[in-house]
Amino acid sequence: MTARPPAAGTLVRPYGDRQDDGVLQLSFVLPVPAGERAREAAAEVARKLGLTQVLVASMEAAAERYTFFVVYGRTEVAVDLSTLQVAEVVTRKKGFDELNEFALREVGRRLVVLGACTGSDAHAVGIDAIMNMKGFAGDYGLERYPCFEAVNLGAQVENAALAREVVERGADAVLVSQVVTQRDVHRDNARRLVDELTRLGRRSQVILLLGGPRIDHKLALELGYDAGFGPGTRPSDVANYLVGEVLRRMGKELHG
Amino acid sequence: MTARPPAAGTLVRPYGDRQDDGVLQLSFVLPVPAGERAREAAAEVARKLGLTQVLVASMEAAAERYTFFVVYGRTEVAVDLSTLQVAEVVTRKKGFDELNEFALREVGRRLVVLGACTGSDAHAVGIDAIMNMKGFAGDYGLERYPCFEAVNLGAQVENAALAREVVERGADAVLVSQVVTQRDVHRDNARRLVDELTRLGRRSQVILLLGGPRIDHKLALELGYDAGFGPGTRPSDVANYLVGEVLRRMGKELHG
Amino acid sequence: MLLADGRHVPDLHLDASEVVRCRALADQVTAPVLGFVEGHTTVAIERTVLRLFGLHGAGPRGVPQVNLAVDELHRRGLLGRGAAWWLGYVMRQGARDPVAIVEAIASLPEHPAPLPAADDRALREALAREARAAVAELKGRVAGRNALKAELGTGPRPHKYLIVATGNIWDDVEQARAAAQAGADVIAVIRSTAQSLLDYVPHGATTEGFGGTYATQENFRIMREALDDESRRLKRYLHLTNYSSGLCMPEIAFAAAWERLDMLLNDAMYGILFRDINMKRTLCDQHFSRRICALADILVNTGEDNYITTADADEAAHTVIASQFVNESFAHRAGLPDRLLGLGHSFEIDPARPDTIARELAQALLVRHLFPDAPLKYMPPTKHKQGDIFFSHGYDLMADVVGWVSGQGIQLLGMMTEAMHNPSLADRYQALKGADYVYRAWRSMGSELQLKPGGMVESRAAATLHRARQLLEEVAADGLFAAIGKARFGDVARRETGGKGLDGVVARAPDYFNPLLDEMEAA
Amino acid sequence: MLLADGRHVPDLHLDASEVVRCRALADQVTAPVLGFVEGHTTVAIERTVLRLFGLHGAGPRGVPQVNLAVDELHRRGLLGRGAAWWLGYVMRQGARDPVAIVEAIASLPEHPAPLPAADDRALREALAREARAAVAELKGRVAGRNALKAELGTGPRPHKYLIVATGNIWDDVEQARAAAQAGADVIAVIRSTAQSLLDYVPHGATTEGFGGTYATQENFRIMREALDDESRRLKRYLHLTNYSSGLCMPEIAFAAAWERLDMLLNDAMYGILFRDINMKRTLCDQHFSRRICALADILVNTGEDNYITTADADEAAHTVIASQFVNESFAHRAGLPDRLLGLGHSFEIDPARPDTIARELAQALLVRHLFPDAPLKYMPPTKHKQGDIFFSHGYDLMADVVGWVSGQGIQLLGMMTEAMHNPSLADRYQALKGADYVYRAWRSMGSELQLKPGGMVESRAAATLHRARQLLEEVAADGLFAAIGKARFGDVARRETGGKGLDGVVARAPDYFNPLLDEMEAA
Ligand code: B12
Ligand code: B12
Ligand SMILES: Cc1ncc(COP(=O)(O)O)c(C=O)c1O
Ligand SMILES: Cc1ncc(COP(=O)(O)O)c(C=O)c1O
Repeated sequence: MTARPPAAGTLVRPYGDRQDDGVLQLSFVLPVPAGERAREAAAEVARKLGLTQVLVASMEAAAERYTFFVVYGRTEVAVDLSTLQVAEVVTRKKGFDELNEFALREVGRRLVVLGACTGSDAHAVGIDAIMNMKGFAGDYGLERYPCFEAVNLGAQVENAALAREVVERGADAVLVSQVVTQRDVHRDNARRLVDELTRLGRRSQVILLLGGPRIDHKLALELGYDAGFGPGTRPSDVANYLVGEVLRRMGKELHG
Repeated sequence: MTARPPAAGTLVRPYGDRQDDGVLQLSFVLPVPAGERAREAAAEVARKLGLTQVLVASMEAAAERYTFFVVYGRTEVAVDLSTLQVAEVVTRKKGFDELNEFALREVGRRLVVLGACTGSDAHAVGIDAIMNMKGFAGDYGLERYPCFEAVNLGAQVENAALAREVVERGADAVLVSQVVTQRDVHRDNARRLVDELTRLGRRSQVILLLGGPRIDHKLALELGYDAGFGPGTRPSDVANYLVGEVLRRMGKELHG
Repeated sequence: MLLADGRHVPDLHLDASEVVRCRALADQVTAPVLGFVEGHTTVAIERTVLRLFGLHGAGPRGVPQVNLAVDELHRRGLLGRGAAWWLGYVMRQGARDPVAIVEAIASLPEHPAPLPAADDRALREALAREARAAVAELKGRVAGRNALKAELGTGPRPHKYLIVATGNIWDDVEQARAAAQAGADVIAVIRSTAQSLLDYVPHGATTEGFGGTYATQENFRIMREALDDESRRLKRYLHLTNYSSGLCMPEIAFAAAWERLDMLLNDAMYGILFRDINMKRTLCDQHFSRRICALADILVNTGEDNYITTADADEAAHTVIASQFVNESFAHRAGLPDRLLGLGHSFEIDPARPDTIARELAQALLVRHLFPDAPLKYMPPTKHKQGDIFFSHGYDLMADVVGWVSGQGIQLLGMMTEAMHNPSLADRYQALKGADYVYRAWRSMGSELQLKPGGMVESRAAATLHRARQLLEEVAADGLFAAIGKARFGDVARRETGGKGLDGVVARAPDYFNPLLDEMEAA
Repeated sequence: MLLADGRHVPDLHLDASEVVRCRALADQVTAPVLGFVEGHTTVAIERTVLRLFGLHGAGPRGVPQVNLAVDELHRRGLLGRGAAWWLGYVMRQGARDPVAIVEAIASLPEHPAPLPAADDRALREALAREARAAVAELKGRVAGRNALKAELGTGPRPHKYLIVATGNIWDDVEQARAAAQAGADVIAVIRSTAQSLLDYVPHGATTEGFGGTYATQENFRIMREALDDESRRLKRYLHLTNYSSGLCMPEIAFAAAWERLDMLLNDAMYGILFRDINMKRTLCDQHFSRRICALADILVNTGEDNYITTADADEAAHTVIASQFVNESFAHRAGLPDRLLGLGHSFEIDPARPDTIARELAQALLVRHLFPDAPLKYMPPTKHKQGDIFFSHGYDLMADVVGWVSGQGIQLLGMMTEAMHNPSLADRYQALKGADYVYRAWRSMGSELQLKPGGMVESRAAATLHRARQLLEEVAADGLFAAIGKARFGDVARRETGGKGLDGVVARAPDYFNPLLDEMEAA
């Protein structure tokens, strides 16, 4: 992970086989039958995207009225790394025993953590990977941590019901998983929990985490969560974040 | 092939799974180490190309300082099919026997056709496929046509030498193959033959064909040739074109 | 091993006695369940019966008439006699058209007056006659489909199965035609997210689904019509499939039968495990729905592939096999012949591990050898798919290789964008082109390759079979309900009294009347 | 079949007598050629000898000193005595540094005065001593390389061979490091288009090549230095290879030896067939260059894969085998042991045809069985690659499967953009990731799979071997020169007196002197 922010004015451009050659590969379908006109239309799409040296590498009749293209071209586009807004969840981590000991000592009690995959989303594997004993990729799940009282509510959990559980169990943190994202169903659904908790006057007392394969920290913040976790997250990432954040809110520090 | 030109104002846009959704797939490398900043830079490249709903589907460390990305996004770009300049070589064809008979009768002699892969280009397979007896994909090569006196000069033929052969043999047509295109070596090389023939005062008496996997009709015209042939060309395409063009120049027609 | 379609696959040497034992155990597992099923009905079954009698419409706010009627009966505790009986009852009272019938049922008193025995007999006879006529019509439609299939012929095995899932039936049609033009043999229209949890079947043509398109009778009709047309144009019969699992399993099966679908996702346990539907409910519904499939010559696809999207494919390989024996037994009990048994399995072992081809091949060949006359539905990798579409595409092609060499009957083609979004047109095109290349390139390898006797593949297959038998012993001893309670399948535990839809299960009264069931049981 | 590196590959049952006969025939083919070779030298060989004595620089307009010197000798008809002799001659006249030597040679009269016998003997002894010292230094450098290799170890077999071809040595270095970081074992720097037709080796670091980077000694040095560094960082020895075929075969081999390259593209017939270099010229040059490779422990890669980019891979399969026997025989005659014989072959059968895997496997296993101790260089598909990179990637992976299962030693990884441009960084990354997946997934399949006795694979292999023998019979009868004249290899016909470079072939005079050759022949 990029530790230090890059120097101002550090421009990067796509790299094909030379610095700054700007090479990009595209593929797409056009709803036209294959032929010379279709090929030219594909090249024109690429040119309209600002590409030069456009090569229509492949034109294939994907169906009678649809044509699949592979196109290469070069772009002038450059990105100044120093100007990018990168919200990154800190990843310096303590080991399992160390973290548990430290948390129990500094917090003085077990943290109550609820997990659920909410709304109509039935994809439990991701939240299970984070919560369940077994964990993920050889990394124990939160249930195994002595410093957490972790409860996995499973999938298809209604937001209202989840908000009630938060109150009843006095949860310190809630882990929400969202996997189905078609037509942005995850956005609406994720916001709904924030609304419910706000309505119950609980939002500020609880750490809200959002996770899933198409979630990132930035999106989570945008939807009113405290942090977001994407594909390949390990339970220990989450455990470290949680303990750190609780301590932070107590005015303490995880890495002293 | 698109027979009729499309109606004016026929806009097409990339099709993912709905008409006009504008879905595009991109892949490229950025010369930065993988990490959240790199991911954001990739998304920014896509946004700068005008894409919306940008999804960085994959970020992979291709090397310590290079990261490979797969990105999906949507473009607003649309192409008006009716405005495209499509130069297409006519493809209505006669059968082998019919063409030979017709050509011999109407022209009254065998046409002299030279073929070569020119300059430093050593890729003979393409020109062989068009010229040699055996042909390509079950389609006989020009050597087999009674109406042609076809001579394949092979690969790495110097342009000056080729121009001399044209004069000596009184060629009706020259078939030039160009396969290596790195740094546009094919363009310079293809133009050189035109210059040589012009210098010898022969350009207008001979039909010049350019072919190769990255050649199209448009490019051939641009480089001063009479027609261009791309990947998958069959000898019979070329044979029909040649006879048709000779007749045209004689004021006759292939398809009466 | 020589398959019925003429292909050869490498021989696996299995312990035949273990196979026999597995089948016996599976029958032991399903017998008590069948006992339960035969004593009960469900709101979904009863709705299906009413549909047979023409209650197709929807009332105000789109609620189907069959739901209005069955809910009224259920509220009054009348369902145990069978909705058909009450249909006859209100019809005798003069209700004729669907609207009037629903109204009449809604106006029934808590304790309707009983019918004299002769009237009861006449009622039953009249409805039985009508049911027979409706079933005959249904069979006529199915015969029409089969005639078209015979006329045009189908693509070679494995049939390439492609998914459309735009949410909009008209877009689905467009994509299905495109897929067919590119070589698809089977079009599967995926349902909208969580439709399986709806206790009714939506009505009419729909254009707004999430992650799929609602399964409605009208959508079925529209798609089948388009595919009939496309089949004729392409001179190759195109199969259509959809999903029946869920709270409306029998109703969807009936709609599918009527609209001449060719296959259905129809698993005895999927709803329980993956949709948290009550087990009693699902087990009753699956039986009835499968009888419909048997009647309408619909090939059922089971969902064992799902187990290994939740559980680890390596460790849970034997649960797939055990479940297939159970599904087979249930299917036989519902009258389905082997040729309609598209048992599901898949290529899902984590590609980060070594020797995955040996293990996938062991599993695929094991299933092939255990169920020699079943067409088998083979699924591509999904769980370990990556956003890196190039890797993902190559990974799919390896599944195509294993599927081909092991002689699968129906092969779902993997989508390189599986980890991102519902398939797009480009994804399907690439999948078809890739699979065609693989089948062509590996054409004779099924007969050419042999496995080292006692080698990795054979021993893995033997071990998996052995563990499947052990699991079946346990399930047979504990009973299926208890076994599911212990998360024996797909790593998911469900309680007998938990899940959705238990309140829709009703004990059949001694005078229970279901003329559709009678017809099907007589067949 | 158990390979030396511990891998197993499926057994092929071949007719052993046919194999023995092929080897005997190949020796019959090469014997007369060796006769010719031993009676001749070439300008390139003589330039190489001068390089051994330190003539490394370039004169005005970049012409290498060795070219200036040898051309002068050749013009005067003096080359038959060997350039080394004339070097000694002008040095005895006082020329010391390279510039002076070249000038002195250029100033030689048409008929230089002969030397007294004692002086002649002294001259030869002095130069032999110097040659021995230079060869010792060379061997020291090679030993250093081998020590590093032993210290760090190499990646497992097959070694993944990746190409860089930017045209600019500094970009090549960047890409080579990136490829190594992604898992490459061998970096091949491709030469600029048509360098093989240059009758001199360009000088210094270069940044302007077409479709590749000029092969120069300085470029070799730069790249090997970078790879040494990267090897240490990655704790895995990275191999470097380049191309020696062409008009400067021995010179490039010498530069490569000096700069510690690990492999070289070095084929006995490639230049003749694919670059239209005169056959006498190439056959002399290849022998001398291979002696250098033997001296410097350089693995040679032959170019039979090229045959089936021109001829049809299906029909010409036997020409590959026949040529390999010829290449093997030539290599043995030049002192190369089997472990340095990277015979080339490839996966090139048109993927539009059926059963390509059976035939590719037959070919790959045949080569594996015929040359059990040779590392073998297996090439991916190139000719039938498509602009459709998704298809192209999957097609490459099938080559990876066949390469793996058939136990190849060095595997070139296919590039999905093969039909378009020189490989980019992304292409190499995907190729490596895909190959790693294939090797992992198919790990034990080489030992697990067996071929049906007398099945498609075995019969195809037997038929190919048989046709190779028939071809060798014909070539042995006609002689190699005549056989090439009849387009027996790669569908290309060349005349004995045609092609480039024939005027650089010179009969050795009776007093021919070549201390480098003496050293190598003594080894
Ligand atoms: C397994 C699976 C299923 C299983 C689910 C079983 C189960 N019990 O979970 C079954 C077969 C039931 C299923 C059904 C459906 N699925 Co599904 N499914 C998948 C699949 C193959 C794998 C998902 C998975 O388990 N990944 C493995 C886990 C470990 O990864 P993960 O979820 O990313 O979790 C990691 C991180 O994201 C993170 N994380 C996740 N959540 C959280 C939460 C917190 C707080 C934190 C900190 C971290 C975190 O940590 C985890 C470990 O690193 C994906 C395709 C794919 N390969 O991604 C499709 C996929 C997700 N499914 C999809 C769809 C559409 C469906 C259906 C709607 C299809 C249908 N119409 O029938 C149904 C209905 C599901 C529903 N109602 O939600 C689509 C979603 C498309 C989209 N973008 O909206 C996908 C992408 C497939 C596709 N290409 O179409 N599915
Ligand atoms: C075979 C091959 C070779 C063989 C050539 C053997 C021979 N005798 O021809 C060998 C191994 C010798 C070779 C060498 C090199 N090659 Co090469 N080679 C290829 C390869 C694999 C196939 C080309 C081929 O034969 N295609 C089959 C024929 C039938 O197709 P075609 O040429 O497109 O021809 C058809 C049409 O285009 C058309 N056509 C072609 N010409 C003409 C002419 C006319 C008048 C008409 C009407 C039609 C027509 O009709 C044909 C039939 O349909 C391609 C990669 C690929 N898959 O495309 C690389 C490729 C062309 N080679 C390449 C390179 C760089 C080289 C080298 C320079 C590498 C090096 N540095 O050593 C060398 C040097 C060659 C040189 N000096 O020119 C690059 C070119 C990159 C670029 N865009 O510039 C490619 C694309 C590979 C790559 N990705 O790097 N190569
Ligand atoms: C047997 C079976 N039924 C149903 C489904 C999908 O049903 P739902 O609509 O509940 O997502 C699947 C999913 O793959 C399945 O395998
Ligand atoms: C044996 C051999 N030598 C040389 C080359 C390339 O040489 P050139 O520089 O002539 O293109 C090849 C090409 O693949 C080859 O196989």
